[in-house]
Amino acid sequence: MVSKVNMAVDLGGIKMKNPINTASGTYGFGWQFEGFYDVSRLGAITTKGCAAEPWPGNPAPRMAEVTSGMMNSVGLQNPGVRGLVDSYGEYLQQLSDKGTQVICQVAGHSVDEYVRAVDLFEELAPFAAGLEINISCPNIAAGGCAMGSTPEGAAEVIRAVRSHTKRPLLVKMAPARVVEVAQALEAEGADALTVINSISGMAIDVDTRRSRLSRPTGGMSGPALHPIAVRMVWEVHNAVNIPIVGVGGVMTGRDAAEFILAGATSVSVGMANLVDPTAAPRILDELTEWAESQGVSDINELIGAFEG
Amino acid sequence: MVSKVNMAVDLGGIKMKNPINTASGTYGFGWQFEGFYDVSRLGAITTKGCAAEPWPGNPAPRMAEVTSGMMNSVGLQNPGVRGLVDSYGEYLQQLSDKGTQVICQVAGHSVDEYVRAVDLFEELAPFAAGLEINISCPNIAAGGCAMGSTPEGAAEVIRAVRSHTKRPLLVKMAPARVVEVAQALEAEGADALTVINSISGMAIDVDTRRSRLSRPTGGMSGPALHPIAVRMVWEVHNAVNIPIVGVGGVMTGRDAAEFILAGATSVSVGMANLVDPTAAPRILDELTEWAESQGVSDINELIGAFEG
Amino acid sequence: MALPTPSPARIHDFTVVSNEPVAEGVYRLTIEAPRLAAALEPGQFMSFEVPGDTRQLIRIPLSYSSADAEAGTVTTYYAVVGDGTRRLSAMGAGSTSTVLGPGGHGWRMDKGAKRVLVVAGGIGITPVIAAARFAADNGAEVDAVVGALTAAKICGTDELGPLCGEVRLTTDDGTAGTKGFVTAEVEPMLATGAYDLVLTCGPEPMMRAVAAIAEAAGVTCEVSVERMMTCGFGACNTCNVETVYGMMGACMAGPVFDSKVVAW
Amino acid sequence: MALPTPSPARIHDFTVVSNEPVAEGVYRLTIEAPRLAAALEPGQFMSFEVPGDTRQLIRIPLSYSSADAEAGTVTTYYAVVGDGTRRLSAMGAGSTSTVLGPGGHGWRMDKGAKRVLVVAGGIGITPVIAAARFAADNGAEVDAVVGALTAAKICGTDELGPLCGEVRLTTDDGTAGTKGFVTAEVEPMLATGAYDLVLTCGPEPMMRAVAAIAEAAGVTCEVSVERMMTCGFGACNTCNVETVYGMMGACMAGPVFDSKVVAW
Ligand SMILES: Cc1cc2nc3c(=O)[nH]c(=O)nc-3n(C[C@H](O)[C@H](O)[C@H](O)COP(=O)(O)OP(=O)(O)OC[C@H]3O[C@@H](n4cnc5c(N)ncnc54)[C@H](O)[C@@H]3O)c2cc1C
Ligand SMILES: Cc1cc2nc3c(=O)[nH]c(=O)nc-3n(C[C@H](O)[C@H](O)[C@H](O)COP(=O)(O)OP(=O)(O)OC[C@H]3O[C@@H](n4cnc5c(N)ncnc54)[C@H](O)[C@@H]3O)c2cc1C
Ligand SMILES: Cc1cc2nc3c(=O)[nH]c(=O)nc-3n(C[C@H](O)[C@H](O)[C@H](O)COP(=O)(O)O)c2cc1C
Ligand SMILES: Cc1cc2nc3c(=O)[nH]c(=O)nc-3n(C[C@H](O)[C@H](O)[C@H](O)COP(=O)(O)O)c2cc1C
Ligand code: FES
Ligand code: FES
Repeated sequence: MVSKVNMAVDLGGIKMKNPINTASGTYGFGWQFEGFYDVSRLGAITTKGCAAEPWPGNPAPRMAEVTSGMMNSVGLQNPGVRGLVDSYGEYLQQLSDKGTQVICQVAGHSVDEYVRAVDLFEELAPFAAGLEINISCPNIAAGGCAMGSTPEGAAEVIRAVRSHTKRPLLVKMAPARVVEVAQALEAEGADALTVINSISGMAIDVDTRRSRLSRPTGGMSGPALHPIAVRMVWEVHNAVNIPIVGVGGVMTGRDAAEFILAGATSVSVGMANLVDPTAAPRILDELTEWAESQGVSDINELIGAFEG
Repeated sequence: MVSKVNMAVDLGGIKMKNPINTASGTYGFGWQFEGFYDVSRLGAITTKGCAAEPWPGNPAPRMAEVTSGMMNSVGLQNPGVRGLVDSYGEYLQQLSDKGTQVICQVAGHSVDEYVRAVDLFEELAPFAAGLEINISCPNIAAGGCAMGSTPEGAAEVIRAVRSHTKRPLLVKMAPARVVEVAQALEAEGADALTVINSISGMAIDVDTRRSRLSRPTGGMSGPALHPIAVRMVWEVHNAVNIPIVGVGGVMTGRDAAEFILAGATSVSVGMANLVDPTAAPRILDELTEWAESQGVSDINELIGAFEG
Repeated sequence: MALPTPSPARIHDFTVVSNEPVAEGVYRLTIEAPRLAAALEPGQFMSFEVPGDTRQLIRIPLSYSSADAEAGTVTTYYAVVGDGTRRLSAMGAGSTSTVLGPGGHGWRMDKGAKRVLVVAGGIGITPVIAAARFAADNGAEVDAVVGALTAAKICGTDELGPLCGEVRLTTDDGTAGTKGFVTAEVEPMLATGAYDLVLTCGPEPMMRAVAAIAEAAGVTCEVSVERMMTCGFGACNTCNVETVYGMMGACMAGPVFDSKVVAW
Repeated sequence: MALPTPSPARIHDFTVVSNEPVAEGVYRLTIEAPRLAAALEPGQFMSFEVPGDTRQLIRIPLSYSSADAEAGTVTTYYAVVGDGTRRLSAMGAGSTSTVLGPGGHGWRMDKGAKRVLVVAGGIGITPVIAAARFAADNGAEVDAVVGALTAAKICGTDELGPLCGEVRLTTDDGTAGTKGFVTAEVEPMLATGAYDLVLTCGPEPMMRAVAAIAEAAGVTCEVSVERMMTCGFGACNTCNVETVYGMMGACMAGPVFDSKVVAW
């Protein structure tokens, strides 16, 4: 499908052929979707958060279905940067060669761990078009949300990693104090902000009085949180000048369009990938159709074009 | 229905015959539901937030339906304390005489306005079993969320009103920084905390590029946010010793039971009242049935009985 | 000091009697719901629980054109404009659900009115049919102006016709009746001085224009306004109408208002 | 360094051929989905999109008992345990939806196995039937132990019986077969030394007990584990199984594992 509208966007130095990206943790390392469609149709993919060393993640059960969404407590199970590169590096390099940008997410429990993981990506992952620092996982005890929910904590991490990479640096933000945190991150030199990670929630089995996950809380994803995520993107867009990746409950091209209008340069598909493995390219087609319907020649004209 | 389980609870000095309460703004002033059932079945009702003077609220449209929920931008339209008492005081007194506690919500744009409204309730509303200070409305420019989202702002309001009433003082909390804010409120002498108000969200009509409400953002309610609200109740329960009213997306007795297990003493029914006007007594029956199924003789044994 | 009066709305089970397309994008729905049929007054509305999408919780408010207390049936015309009305249009004869009603305050209608002009724009025809019948039943002579985008979208005139002396059509594209807006007919008709009451429902700009003509002619005009409704019985304040008396709820004080009360 | 291999899962349309209760709370479902039927291997699973509640987005993973590549049909037994399976049970013949599959890694099964014992607990019977057929097709002699809470809940033995030499039943309440758990039969059967492979599916404590007996008897045991699955094709890491090699995904490395690999 050749579109009449230019769909290419620049995400803080990452040149995407279209705005569709994938939410970390809902897209594995990309290859999992090759059986369903040609992943190189997408503008970018964002890989599962990886740390300097492999992490086992949390015990089962790690998923509970909730109204119009789900909760997960995966806890950033990952093969470590070396594991990622060894097992999937070749695939990711090929994907990158086909013009789909590979954004590698970086996990850590402490500032030092983030730095070590970034150093490893620098050393081992030439295919990474950018690094996304995850300071907002609701499912790990140290690091994650605990650091990313205050401007000070968030700034500390990015200050430390910034000097270790020249690649575009994205930050995955928690759904908390987004304006203050975004401004702090911009000040520390973040190139783009990914808004938002899943929202911490709780699902209790009232018969057993226990959590439906192996931990008391989990991260909520899905269409239930879409209006909240759109609002946060708009607030961040009004507060900073760096580009934004909108994430949260995108099931259709119209959901994606809301993010674009609210100020997102790129939109990530998350939970939708898991319930409909062909969601991402469908959403791309729908978004393109919408852009065409808006009478513009370039999707960039629509970024932040919300009229109040 | 006489229950085998004692359902009476003490909400910071407000003696409720059962835990079911109604969320401010979704229950008018109670009388609106008399055509559907005998309102005096409920443990308490919480009336629409009222200010010292009447407020007109925001322009139309004030409602947009979203996935498994709704957004509103009513903006605390209210008849003022005097209007409430003049028009509905007799009804509310009768309801109180029948044993259903009347909690009056208090709105304001500034500390001074909250104080004036509290003074008016003191003077005019003998039927009020308690006052709920709303420092979390997402739909007004001054006051509301703006004050209630930081521990300092929240504390300032409660410090000011506390000395103006001896009645039980509840505070309606915003879904932001709940642990810090709750601790600040407890320190200022709040008797109970209502957790949570609607979550600010955005719904954009992507054809017109405009908000589906008359304002850019609105407050999201409904089952979509239930897991988030339960988590926040649990966090607050772990952080303070004063009782909690759980609010957010309660559609069934099992939803209410989650709040009880997470630490709520009372549970308010909100949006459910609007889509099924008979929801509140149904939820009471279902909650009672659940309590019976749990083999306890007193619902108080189940408050905070979440086992992790 | 009296106790406030709750809405007469109750939850009723209903069964679809018929649900058929009658114009482009418009369906006529007849339901069986005896107690509702007996309780509805012209200009009131009812709110449908439409099954099929559990994510969508809010009922769909619709006016009605006729209620037959004896047969226990209620008829409405509705436009398919979104997912809820699309799902409603898929409910075949025999399907069941619940409907909340009656809601709101109907046509007040001066019982002394002798000649009534009813004016409908688009799907606003629904409560206008009920208004025409109400006026005719009160012994008034009724004429009508019915406007639509295009001929294919005109509906309800078969039900309206017998209640009226004259029914004039207007379409924006001239495919039926006078080309133009309803005002093209309303203006000369009111200029004759023959009418003592105007009852109208349609898009807000249309109603505003009709009301202005009526007011200029010194004729009382009632308008049925539409707002996003959540509860439909006065509990939520989402259906606000700005009036000269301040904010009022469309679901309790309205949906019908005297045009002079509405602060357009 | 090779490229990683994606799951063979694809989205298939299916039509319900039959969907009938066969025991207390248990249904047997046969669907027509030719490409899926041709692709499934014993022990693999498929994930159903069950219509009727748009709030519930996640597919329902089910094993299968038989797949007929010629007829293009797949059969499964499922227990109605919650809202999703309740809605599935309401899908009548002719209903359509989509199913994602095949998923995961099935029974590895040593092709040299001569005498195979299959052990099913409750609804674990589904993949066990497929296992028995697989073993029989490979020329092995197969015996079975089938356990259930009570006689009324036993299902699938009509399909399993013809594949086996002997089928022993156990019920917790003694209403059919031996009173007690499957282990009451498995233990003496394995003690004979006659079996060289055990294939089992059921509640995790049961599988753990069977595996322990098999391991003590020096017999290889494969277990089909259940986890909360979201995607079913390796993208989300929600279906983790702790193994001696670290965390593995039940939907790609499993659901069938060698019992010695699982870190119970
Ligand atoms: C008192 C009253 C009487 C009405 N009578 C009729 C009638 O007789 N015939 C008819 O065709 N339509 C009538 N409407 C409008 C009808 O309610 C909407 O067209 C319908 O709700 C659209 O639902 P949807 O899900 O198909 O559309 P959506 O896609 O949900 O929305 C499309 C548009 O419909 C309107 N709408 C949606 N939800 C509501 C709601 N809860 N309350 C009010 N408006 C809403 C809005 O304008 C919205 O932009 C009436 C509305 C009111 C308030
Ligand atoms: C590989 C695999 C094969 C299975 N094969 C069968 C089978 O052949 N027959 C059969 O009856 N059941 C089988 N199950 C279990 C079946 O998936 C659940 O019973 C079903 O999902 C319940 O859905 P529900 O909506 O009715 O119940 P809910 O009320 O949603 O949940 C009830 C219970 O079902 C289980 N469950 C719910 N959702 C999932 C999910 N997404 N993934 C896994 N488990 C879930 C959980 O234990 C949960 O507590 C299998 C599960 C897996 C993982
Ligand atoms: C199973 C699962 C795993 C996730 N893992 C990660 C992760 O590793 N890193 C991260 O930043 N976000 C993770 N997320 C959050 C998503 O990237 C996304 O921010 C969130 O799900 C909201 O988007 P959605 O509603 O479209 O899914 C995960 C989400 C899910 C459902
Ligand atoms: C139409 C509407 C009006 C509301 N007005 C108020 C209000 O005046 N004061 C307040 O504290 N909360 C107000 N709320 C929020 C509710 O009290 C409640 O906190 C929120 O809706 C979440 O609960 P729910 O999901 O059960 O509706 C309002 C909510 C709705 C839907
Ligand atoms: S729709 Fe709720 S008050 Fe009118
Ligand atoms: S269910 Fe998603 S990885 Fe197994």
